Amino acid sequence: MEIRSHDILLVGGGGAGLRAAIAAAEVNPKLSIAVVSKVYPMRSHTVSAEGGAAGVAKPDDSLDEHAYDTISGGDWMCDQDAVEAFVKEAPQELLRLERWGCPWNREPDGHIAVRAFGGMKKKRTWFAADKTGFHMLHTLFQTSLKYQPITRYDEWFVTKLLVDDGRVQGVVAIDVMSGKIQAITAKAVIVCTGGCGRIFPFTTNANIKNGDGMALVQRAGTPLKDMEFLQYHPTGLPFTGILITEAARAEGGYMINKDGYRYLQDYNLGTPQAKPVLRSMELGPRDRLSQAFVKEDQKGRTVKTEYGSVVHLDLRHLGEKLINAKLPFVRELCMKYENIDPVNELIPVRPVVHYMMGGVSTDINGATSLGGLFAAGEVACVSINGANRLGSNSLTECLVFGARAGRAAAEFAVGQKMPNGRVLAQATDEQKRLEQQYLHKSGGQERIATLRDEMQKAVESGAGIYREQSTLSQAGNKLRELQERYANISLDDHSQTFNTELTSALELGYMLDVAQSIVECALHRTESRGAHQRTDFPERDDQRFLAHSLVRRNSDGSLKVDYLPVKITRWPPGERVYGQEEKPKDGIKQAG
Amino acid sequence: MSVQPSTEFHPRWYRAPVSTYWWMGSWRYSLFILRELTSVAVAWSVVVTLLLLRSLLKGPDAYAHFTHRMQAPWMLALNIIAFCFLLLHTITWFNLAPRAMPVRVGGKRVPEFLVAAPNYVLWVVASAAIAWFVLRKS
Amino acid sequence: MSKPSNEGFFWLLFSAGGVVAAVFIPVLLFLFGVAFPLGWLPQPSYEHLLTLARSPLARIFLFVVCSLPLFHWAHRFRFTLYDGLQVKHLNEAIFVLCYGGALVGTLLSGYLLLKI
Amino acid sequence: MAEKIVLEIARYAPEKDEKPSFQSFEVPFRKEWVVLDALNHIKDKVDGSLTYRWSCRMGVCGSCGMMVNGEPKLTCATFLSSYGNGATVRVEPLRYFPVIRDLVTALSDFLVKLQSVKPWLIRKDEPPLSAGEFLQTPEQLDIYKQFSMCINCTLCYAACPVVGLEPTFVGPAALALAQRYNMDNRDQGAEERLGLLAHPEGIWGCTFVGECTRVCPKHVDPAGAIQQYKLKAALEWVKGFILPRGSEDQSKEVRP
Ligand SMILES: Cc1cc2nc3c(=O)[nH]c(=O)nc-3n(C[C@H](O)[C@H](O)[C@H](O)COP(=O)(O)OP(=O)(O)OC[C@H]3O[C@@H](n4cnc5c(N)ncnc54)[C@H](O)[C@@H]3O)c2cc1C
Ligand code: SF4
Ligand code: F3S
Ligand code: FES
Repeated sequence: MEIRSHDILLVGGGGAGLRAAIAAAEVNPKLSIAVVSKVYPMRSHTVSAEGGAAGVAKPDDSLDEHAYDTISGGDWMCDQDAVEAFVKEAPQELLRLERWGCPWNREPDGHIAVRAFGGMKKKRTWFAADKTGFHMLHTLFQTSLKYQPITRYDEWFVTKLLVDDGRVQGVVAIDVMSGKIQAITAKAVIVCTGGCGRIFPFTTNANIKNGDGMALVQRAGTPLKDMEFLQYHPTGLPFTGILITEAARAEGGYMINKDGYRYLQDYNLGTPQAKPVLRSMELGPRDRLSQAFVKEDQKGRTVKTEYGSVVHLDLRHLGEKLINAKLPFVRELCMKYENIDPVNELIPVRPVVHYMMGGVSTDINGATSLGGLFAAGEVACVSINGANRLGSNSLTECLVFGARAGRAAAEFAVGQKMPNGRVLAQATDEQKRLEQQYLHKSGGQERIATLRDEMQKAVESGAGIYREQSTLSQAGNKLRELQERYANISLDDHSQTFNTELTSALELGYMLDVAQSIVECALHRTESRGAHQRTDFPERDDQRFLAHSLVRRNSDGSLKVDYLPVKITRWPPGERVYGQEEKPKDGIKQAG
Repeated sequence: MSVQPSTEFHPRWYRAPVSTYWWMGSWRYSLFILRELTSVAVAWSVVVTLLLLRSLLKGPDAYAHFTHRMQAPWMLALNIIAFCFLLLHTITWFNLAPRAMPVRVGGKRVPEFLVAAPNYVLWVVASAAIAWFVLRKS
Repeated sequence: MSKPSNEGFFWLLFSAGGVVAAVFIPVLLFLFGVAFPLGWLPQPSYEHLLTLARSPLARIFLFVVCSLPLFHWAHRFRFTLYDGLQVKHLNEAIFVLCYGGALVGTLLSGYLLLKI
Repeated sequence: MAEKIVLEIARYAPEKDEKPSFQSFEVPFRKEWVVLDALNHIKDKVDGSLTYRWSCRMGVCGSCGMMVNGEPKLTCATFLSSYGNGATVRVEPLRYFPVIRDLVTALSDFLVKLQSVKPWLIRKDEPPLSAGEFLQTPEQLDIYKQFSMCINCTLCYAACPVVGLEPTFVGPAALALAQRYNMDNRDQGAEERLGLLAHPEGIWGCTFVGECTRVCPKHVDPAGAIQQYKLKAALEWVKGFILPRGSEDQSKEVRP
């Protein structure tokens, strides 16, 4: 087997991966850095982020306020040391992106413009129209092109982390175009593979978001954290699941039920005003808004359609001019995919699976418990998102913790020995496994698509917006059954060249693993917090559960859940209050 | 610049050949070739002008010969076709020019048809002026 | 791929020629090639045209109208031959033919306009 | 009456096929389906070996470009209903690119071209981050914004005959991207890029066919970008001709 070696290896070329690669290259230009990505980096899902990226920018705002919004938004599940580092470095990172050419929207005087976002008390979301992720990713990608030490492995699919001697020493990957299976060794590996929304049937996530990195890391013996916290975004277009960005509400859009009533006022989110009020009504946090939808549906006040119940997002009063200036992509998507024009029609929306708060458990530098293994971006859980991520924090998270992980990995790599021969034996085994289980296998009966559909149905009914013991257990049983049937899958495609059926099969394997972790963690957490709502345990229980869940996979495939206390520095757990009646909190100055 | 690695694993890429008659493949391509061929009509018009000048230089007989030659049916047909091509040139030129030279007023880009419009006005005025000089009785 | 080539020069000539050809040439061909031969308009007399052509402004005008459009033609025709016929190996010959032609035409028009 | 549509899909398996051939699949005709949904239906239910790229299904990742009835299209943004119930629709890989398999084209060459235009912000000075952002008014942003919208879907390459005739032509998207940086008031690399691109395989290769702009799903207008670039390059040439090299004035540099 041919071997390629680098000092640092990135799995993933999205926002987090590219930022980490550049950071490592800047720390130490002598390092050789590899970016391995299953799609060309600019196809990564960061490209579809719309609304913006949060970072304190204006004099009326403060780091503490950003921290407080984040922590209360996360229902006090955030590690506060991580949040403090995050809010402090956020503005610098966004500024650095500006220096690299990102076309941020501007004030008339040429300074950066910011907009409001859900759950944020101040305007602090930097944006590039409503294509922020697109512009960020392309800026990062184009900037990365100027760094000589960065080698790209475009369309290489990682199937295994090579671990020996208590540290990670590289990966095995398939060069999708040629079908060649190869080891790429490295002194440090940073996993930046993004989220796992595709486990669910109705999601904003792209086809490539299958939780690959989470499964790879867990299989390598490292735990995942807080997997029960999964975000539903309140405004997805029915059928396609295409996201209508929160910016639509930040600019003043209303959520109305079938009677044209702004129903959020019934759910403790404040009283309706004509103009948007920060941290209130439509600008409440996503978990609350999605939960309100379910309640509204139960009351029979939603609109029934072919693709399930919907409510309406009303932008008509904003006028064509504002919509074109601030929300052009929203209009484009509505016209293209729903054949409606938001300038004079209501947009049908429903909650849609959007973001994974949990992920690979890392410290504040992206390091995992395994030597040399780092993670950043949506795949990781540094715990700044807690039980519910605030919109526009995650793009910034990719930058801040991508950069941190890149620097930490660069430091780690110096002085490490080159990988040893044992990992090469592992790589050969992996190659044999792939050939026997997939490529050269005959006699299987299960179709990938069938298993995938059944998995998606099981997870949605068991671990949706509201959960309970019985449905979760059912989902768990179903997933175990699916794992067994997975061993019996069959491929139509035995070609080496660009075999996307092979990669789909591997992705299904990853998704099943991650789905099991989600269900297991959700079963164990017998309280309701943020995005995790148990109908059988409706209250938050700080006594027992002010703690992160850590889920490991035993060698027999069973899962084990432990807890790790949440790090509290300055903000003791309080009640989450949205709407105007909020009282000032200790230690926080509430301006305006 | 083209990248064509060849390892044992590298699959054979299929490259479809481009036909010599590619420009007949779609009407848009054909229109493009027609647009490019307007340059022949332009060159021909210059030749006609040069012939006219030569006849003026040589004297009244040569001029009479020139006018006579212009009346030959094949010559007329040729000139009518060339004239059509010239119109195509003018229209495509005026319509495409604003793309190459965007005009901004107050920070906003002026719509292309507004930039093209003055060109048409100029064209009409210039043509009328030339016709007037040529036709006027001195 | 490093030093800027002289294509810019030829492209400027092409563009200038394109403008001149678009604005001035249609009316000329229409009058002398179509309207007069068909008798739609009265053919101007030899003397009238001669005096007209001898005025200094007309000489400059006619020189511009003959020379620049020829370079316009040379540029476009060259690329049409490259693309339409895919005759890459003849690039240099085509180049000489096109610009040579335009140059000869330009010199000829200069000569005629000086002598007239 | 059954609602059906027939897809004639180009298949090419390099291990066994000399060249591509067509295979027909009947799929349900559903008004909310795009061409990509039909392909996914085939892959999931009928033939798992059908090979194509896709990811976002919302017209922004740029992976799913194919020729649909001879036109370069994003298949996730092209509805079956625009061809009508019962129609036959041809789906082929993007034209002028080498085909790896079925509907998948080779992009490595495109990436090399993209990198060759130096598509990053070039600065002569690099003030510290503490100096704050480079200023840029909304009007200055507007000048290049359109050219920054490219999703690298390569539809424009499949539309441009010059790409087919001259495989070394840098091509519309890469040239538009160069112009995107040239026109950004924060950038100081225009001169450097000019040397790279005022070249027969760069801007001078383009004959303004204009098809690139017509097919671009993101309204980038590469044709316009290239012509503007040509004008600039030509004027620079004149300037270089009149002013001896080295004496060019430095005053045009932009300040943050
Ligand atoms: C529609 C939408 C809108 C959003 N809007 C916002 C917003 O406005 N603000 C905000 O802050 N956040 C937003 N988010 C969230 C945010 O975009 C993501 O969390 C973030 O972009 C994730 O970036 P990433 O770098 O972690 O992963 P990605 O960008 O998903 O990149 C993952 C990378 O990993 C690679 N990869 C994965 N598996 C493998 C494998 N097995 N082998 C090799 N490579 C692999 C992929 O090729 C890819 O390059 C939005 C998300 C969605 C879905
Ligand atoms: S310019 Fe347009 S068509 Fe070309 S790659 Fe970019 S987005 Fe696609
Ligand atoms: S189609 Fe091609 S020739 Fe130029 S204008 Fe566009 S690049
Ligand atoms: S799938 Fe992303 S552009 Fe079509």
